[in-house]
Amino acid sequence: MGNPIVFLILAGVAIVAAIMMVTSRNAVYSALWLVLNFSAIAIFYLLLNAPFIAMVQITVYAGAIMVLFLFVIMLLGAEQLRGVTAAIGGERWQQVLAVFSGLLLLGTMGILVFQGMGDGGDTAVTINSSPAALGVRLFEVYTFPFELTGILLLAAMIGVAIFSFKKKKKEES
Amino acid sequence: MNQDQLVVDKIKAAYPDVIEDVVDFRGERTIYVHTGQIREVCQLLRDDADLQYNFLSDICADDLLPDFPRFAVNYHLYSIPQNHRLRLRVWAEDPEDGPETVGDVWPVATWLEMEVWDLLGVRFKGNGSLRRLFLPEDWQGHPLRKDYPLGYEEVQFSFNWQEIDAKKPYAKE
Amino acid sequence: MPPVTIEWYVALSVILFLIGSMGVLLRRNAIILFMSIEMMLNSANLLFVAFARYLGDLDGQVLVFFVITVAAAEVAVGLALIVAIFRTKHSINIDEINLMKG
Amino acid sequence: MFGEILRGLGTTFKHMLQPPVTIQYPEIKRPVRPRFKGRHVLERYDNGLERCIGCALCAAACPADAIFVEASENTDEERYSPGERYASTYEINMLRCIFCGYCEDACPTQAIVLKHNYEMSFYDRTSAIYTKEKLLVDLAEGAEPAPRQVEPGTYDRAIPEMEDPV
Amino acid sequence: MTTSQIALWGLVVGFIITLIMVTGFAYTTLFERKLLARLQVRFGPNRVGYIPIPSRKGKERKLLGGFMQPAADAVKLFMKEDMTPAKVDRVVYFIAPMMAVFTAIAILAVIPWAGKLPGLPAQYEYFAIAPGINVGVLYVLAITSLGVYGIVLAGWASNNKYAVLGGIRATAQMISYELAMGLTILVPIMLADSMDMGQIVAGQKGMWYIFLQPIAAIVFWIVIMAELQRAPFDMSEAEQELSAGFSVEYGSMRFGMFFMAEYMKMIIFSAIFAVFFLGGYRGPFVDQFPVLGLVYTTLKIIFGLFLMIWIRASLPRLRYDQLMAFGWKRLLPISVINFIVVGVAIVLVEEGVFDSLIRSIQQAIPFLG
Amino acid sequence: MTLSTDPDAIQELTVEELRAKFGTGMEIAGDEEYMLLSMGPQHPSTHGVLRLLLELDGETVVNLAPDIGFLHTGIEKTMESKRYTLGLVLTDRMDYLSPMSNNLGYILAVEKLLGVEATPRAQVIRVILTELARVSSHLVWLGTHALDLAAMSVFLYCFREREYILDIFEMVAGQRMMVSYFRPGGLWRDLPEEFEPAVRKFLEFMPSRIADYEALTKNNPIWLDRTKGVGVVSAEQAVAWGMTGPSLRGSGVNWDIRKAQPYSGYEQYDFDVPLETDGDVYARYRCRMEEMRQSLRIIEQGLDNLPDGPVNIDDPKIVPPPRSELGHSMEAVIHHFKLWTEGFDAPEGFVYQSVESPRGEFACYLRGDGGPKPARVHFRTPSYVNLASLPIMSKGAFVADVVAIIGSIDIVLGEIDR
Repeated sequence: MGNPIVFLILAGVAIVAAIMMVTSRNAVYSALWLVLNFSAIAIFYLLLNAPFIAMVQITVYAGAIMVLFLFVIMLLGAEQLRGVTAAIGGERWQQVLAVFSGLLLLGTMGILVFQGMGDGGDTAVTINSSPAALGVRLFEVYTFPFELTGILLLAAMIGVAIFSFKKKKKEES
Repeated sequence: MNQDQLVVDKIKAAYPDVIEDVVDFRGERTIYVHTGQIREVCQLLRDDADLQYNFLSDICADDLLPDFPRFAVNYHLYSIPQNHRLRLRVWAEDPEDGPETVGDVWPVATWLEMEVWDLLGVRFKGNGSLRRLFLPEDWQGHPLRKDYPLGYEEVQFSFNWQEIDAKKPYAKE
Repeated sequence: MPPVTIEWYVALSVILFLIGSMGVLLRRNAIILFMSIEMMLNSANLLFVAFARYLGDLDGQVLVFFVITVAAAEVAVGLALIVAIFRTKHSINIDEINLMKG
Repeated sequence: MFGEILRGLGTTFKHMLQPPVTIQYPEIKRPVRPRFKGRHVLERYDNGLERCIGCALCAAACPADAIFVEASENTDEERYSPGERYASTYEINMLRCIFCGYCEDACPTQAIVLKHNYEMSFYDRTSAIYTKEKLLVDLAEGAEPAPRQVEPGTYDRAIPEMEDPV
Repeated sequence: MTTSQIALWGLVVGFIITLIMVTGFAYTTLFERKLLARLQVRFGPNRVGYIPIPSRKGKERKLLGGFMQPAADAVKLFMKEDMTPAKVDRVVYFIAPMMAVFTAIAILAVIPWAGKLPGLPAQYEYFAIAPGINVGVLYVLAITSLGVYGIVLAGWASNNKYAVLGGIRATAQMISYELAMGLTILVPIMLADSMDMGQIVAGQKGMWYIFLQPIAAIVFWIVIMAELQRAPFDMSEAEQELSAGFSVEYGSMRFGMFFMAEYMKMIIFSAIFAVFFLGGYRGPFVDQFPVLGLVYTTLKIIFGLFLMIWIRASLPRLRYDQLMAFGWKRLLPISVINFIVVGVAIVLVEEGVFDSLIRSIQQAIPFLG
Repeated sequence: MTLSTDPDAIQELTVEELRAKFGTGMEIAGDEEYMLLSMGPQHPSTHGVLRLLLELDGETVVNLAPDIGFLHTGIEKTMESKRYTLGLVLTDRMDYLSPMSNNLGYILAVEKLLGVEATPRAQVIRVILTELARVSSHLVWLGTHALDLAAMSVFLYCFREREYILDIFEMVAGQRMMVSYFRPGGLWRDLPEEFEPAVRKFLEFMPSRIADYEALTKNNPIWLDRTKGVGVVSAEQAVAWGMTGPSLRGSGVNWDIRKAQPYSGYEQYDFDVPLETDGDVYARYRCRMEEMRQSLRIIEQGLDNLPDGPVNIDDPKIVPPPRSELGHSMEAVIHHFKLWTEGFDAPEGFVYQSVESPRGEFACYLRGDGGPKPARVHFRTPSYVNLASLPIMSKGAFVADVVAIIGSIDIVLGEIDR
């Protein structure tokens, strides 16, 4: 499932980018770090023999969603929160809860990983993950969920449209 | 009846004492109007069905320095339906206490009065937007007045080159 | 160097999820908060793809495809909400926009 | 809709086939019209005498005050121009000149004339002062230079017979 | 071939093609300036580097006038002071031009330049940096969608209102036109039944897709112009409105990099258009002499560039909202309908409905190779 | 208002201060949501040194305030210290795109003040040249307007034809732009021989060139999108805000001074005044394009009916004597010297003379005090007044539209600032 050195480098990039994303004061920087994180994950997908998903990841996440984020940040001029509370912090109990649940998750993971470490080896099976195969699977097995996603997208689109229409009406009146 | 006479008659009918003088020169009629009532007269000239001076061509002021009253403001009116030009002239004894603005008769007057104030310093009563238009906002005085000190750029020739060059405010290297 | 096994991916995925959840809990900027959620979704995606490879089954990739679609819809609506809220409240601090009045 | 866009494209394409209209300036110069008002010169008579009589009408007519004339008396021993006086100093400040041609109109002897040279750039401001030496045209072939000694009474008339300019 | 050999091949070929591309970019600027000048009855740059030819009129700078102009431009850009305005966001300000150039170069990987050239490794079907990628088209889409970052970040980092406006415009524009782009790209994909760029070219043997699908070709061309931010869609830099838009605070070679990205993308997208609709490297006798493929690709790229410049010289710019309306209300429906029609038509063809028609067309234009 | 002290000052002003500064009629509403954008004075499409302060909601203009004065040269004041003839050269420099119209307005005012009228030949020549200047000015307008909308080829094609007109001006007056050709009482000199063939040739090729421009603009869908319904100003608004020229006629008010109050014998010419009713950018565009054709008609009629005779009136007190008389007539010499040193005295009184410049009503208010220099000169320049209605036209438009609107009212900053 990939070369360990490549894995470690990419994992390092992904983790550092993730941490920087969460801790950056400037929202634009956050977005950029997240783009880096997504790109690293896209390369993981390539390593995992999922080129189609990798390309979709870059196109949709890096190319559309993050650009949308940047767009909104610039539109609102909301790079940084003004006044009131600090960028990082929140209330005391939130911090405690966050750290506690983080440790819990980390512990679980540690147990899992150390238990399983070494028995599997590279057991991965080579699969035909060409876009065609994926498409066949998508449309033959998952036709109904696919349609459902379509409806979800439609609903989202209508919702967004209503938001923007409301604003216009308010301006007119 | 000719238009020139009609105007005078109409004004006289509405405001008997407002006309101070009527002068014809080179085929142009000038009606000297009492300073305090210029706005009413303008309103009448614009609204009267037989006159319809709907177009304010220009406002300009004269500085007749040795004479008194020192300032005169000309309103060049034009009636598009009647195809007739007319000049109203009012005296302004004190430039700070000038005629009333005609900005609500012809909106463009606000803009034209701004120029008059900027260059000649005749303040129009009720015009709230009198500001420095052509000149820097910290400019002192009103340059089109006759008592405004004139400068003169001494022309350089070979005999006085050195002398003038020494006085020039060249940028320091 | 031991070969890369599925556990490595599980570990990476958990760490990313963790960082994302930290971001959600700790940050006050609605947009960054939102981005953290996206990252949590992504860590799940990574796991899906890894297991798809591990099990030799395409279903994992199909699911990722769905997740990405849903995420796109979610982002569109969410950002529209943020913009709408910003226009009335002039803030994207979640502590300041928690009131139910407009 | 597409038809109109294609028409526009066709128009530009048509122009691509036409020869360029720009002039490759330093190599090829556009000929100026006869009335062109370019750099001034101070003319001479055919016999080499200066036309300028130092009347300073040009300086009076100049809207930009760019001309400075200082007149001195001619003598028959040292004659520069016909008539009583000549310009001992004649300077034009080219930084101020607007090339309106009023000086040429005002000159009663057609001494100052705006000729066709328009390449007058200079590097420093002092070169913009055109002195009489710079302005005065070169002597014609075989003409005597001024000043010169002449018989008294030969050149009394300051203003010559002239033709109307075209 | 092992993985490392593939990587080495990619590196070497990629390096060479990138070098060619950088030179090509420089000469594209010259081509644009010259052609624009000729369309506007001017000469264009003809001072730097010319061969004086004596003619009847005297010295005329006729031959190769200005062929060293790109070098002069480059020298000028490099010699200029590399300044950073005071209140910019320095990191992002530095990254933005790099992002722009990176995305421009990255697309090069999957473009097929020629057929099976002599000396090509045995398993490569065509000449490209990374041939045989089964998601080649998706790769193009993915990298294209990253292209907007250069502009957006430049706009934001410059701390200039014009730049921000340019950046915001670019974002909205790119996102909107990517939809239509994706939908139109599906047409050649469906026709060729593959996402591999080489397969798409191979599928056009005997029939370029532009003749099968002129609507898709036109829509795709318009979308390309929008993606490239070329006139009449150059919203983000809109000289007359935003002075220079996103690049207003950039100077020297940093500006040059944006310039480079734009012109390289022009070349690349011309190539992509050729691949999708003009038969890529295909042309007469290309099967016998694969080297001809390079020539055909070049010719088709030049044709694309010519079209872009010609359009730029002729059309006014759209307004921002009209551009968005055009993308969403015209191009998107057209491409959706077209895409559905093509889908239905392909099924019908597979059923054998149009066989005779296609054969007669193929006979009518055999020269397309 | 020009900010002389600190270039950053405008950024630091509070909204209240801005409102105070930009006053009524063009006030900045001042909401924190809006973005203040300073456009110009160095901006590619503000046609010189106009500065606009825009208040934007996204890209929509909420408010707009023009800021002028960057090119103020004090021409009105300078002219008070110049003799009537010498002041003429300053009028060239106001509307530098059609100096002939400015010259004509000023010269007609001087002649009116003096109570003289030019000879028939001079009048016809004046009309021909003024109309040529109108065409050349409209060519610059079309070129820059098209360039504002990024149709860049039109710009260069227009300038090619303008070059031809400027060449005619050089042929006539010796200068391409600052012509100063009209003089009190007539003209500088009579027309040269090659004038008529050159103009005839121009009349011949110009219609096809106008067709070329229209091929690139008139029905182009993008052009229509950009111009139709943009910057609409109704007839009432246009009159109330003092708009003149093609900008006024685009709103459907039929007022052309050449028709309404003819000067220089315009009543003898047969031409139409193009009229559009939409009042948008496109209507103004149509008006000007048609005006070019009408100008060509006027020029042709002028050439056909060019009377013979002197170009200057026979009054040695106003017009310098011909050069050929100087050599033998002492009287001529005296007049010549007197005119060029002292000028002529104009009577006491004031006149107001309007002419139809390419941009609208150009008028000159001239007050003489009996001496050789005017006591007061005032120019009513069309660009200055037309600019006043820019805020009402631009409200609700996009930034890109503002550029189109500025182009459509065809302002010349030299004329606005004077």
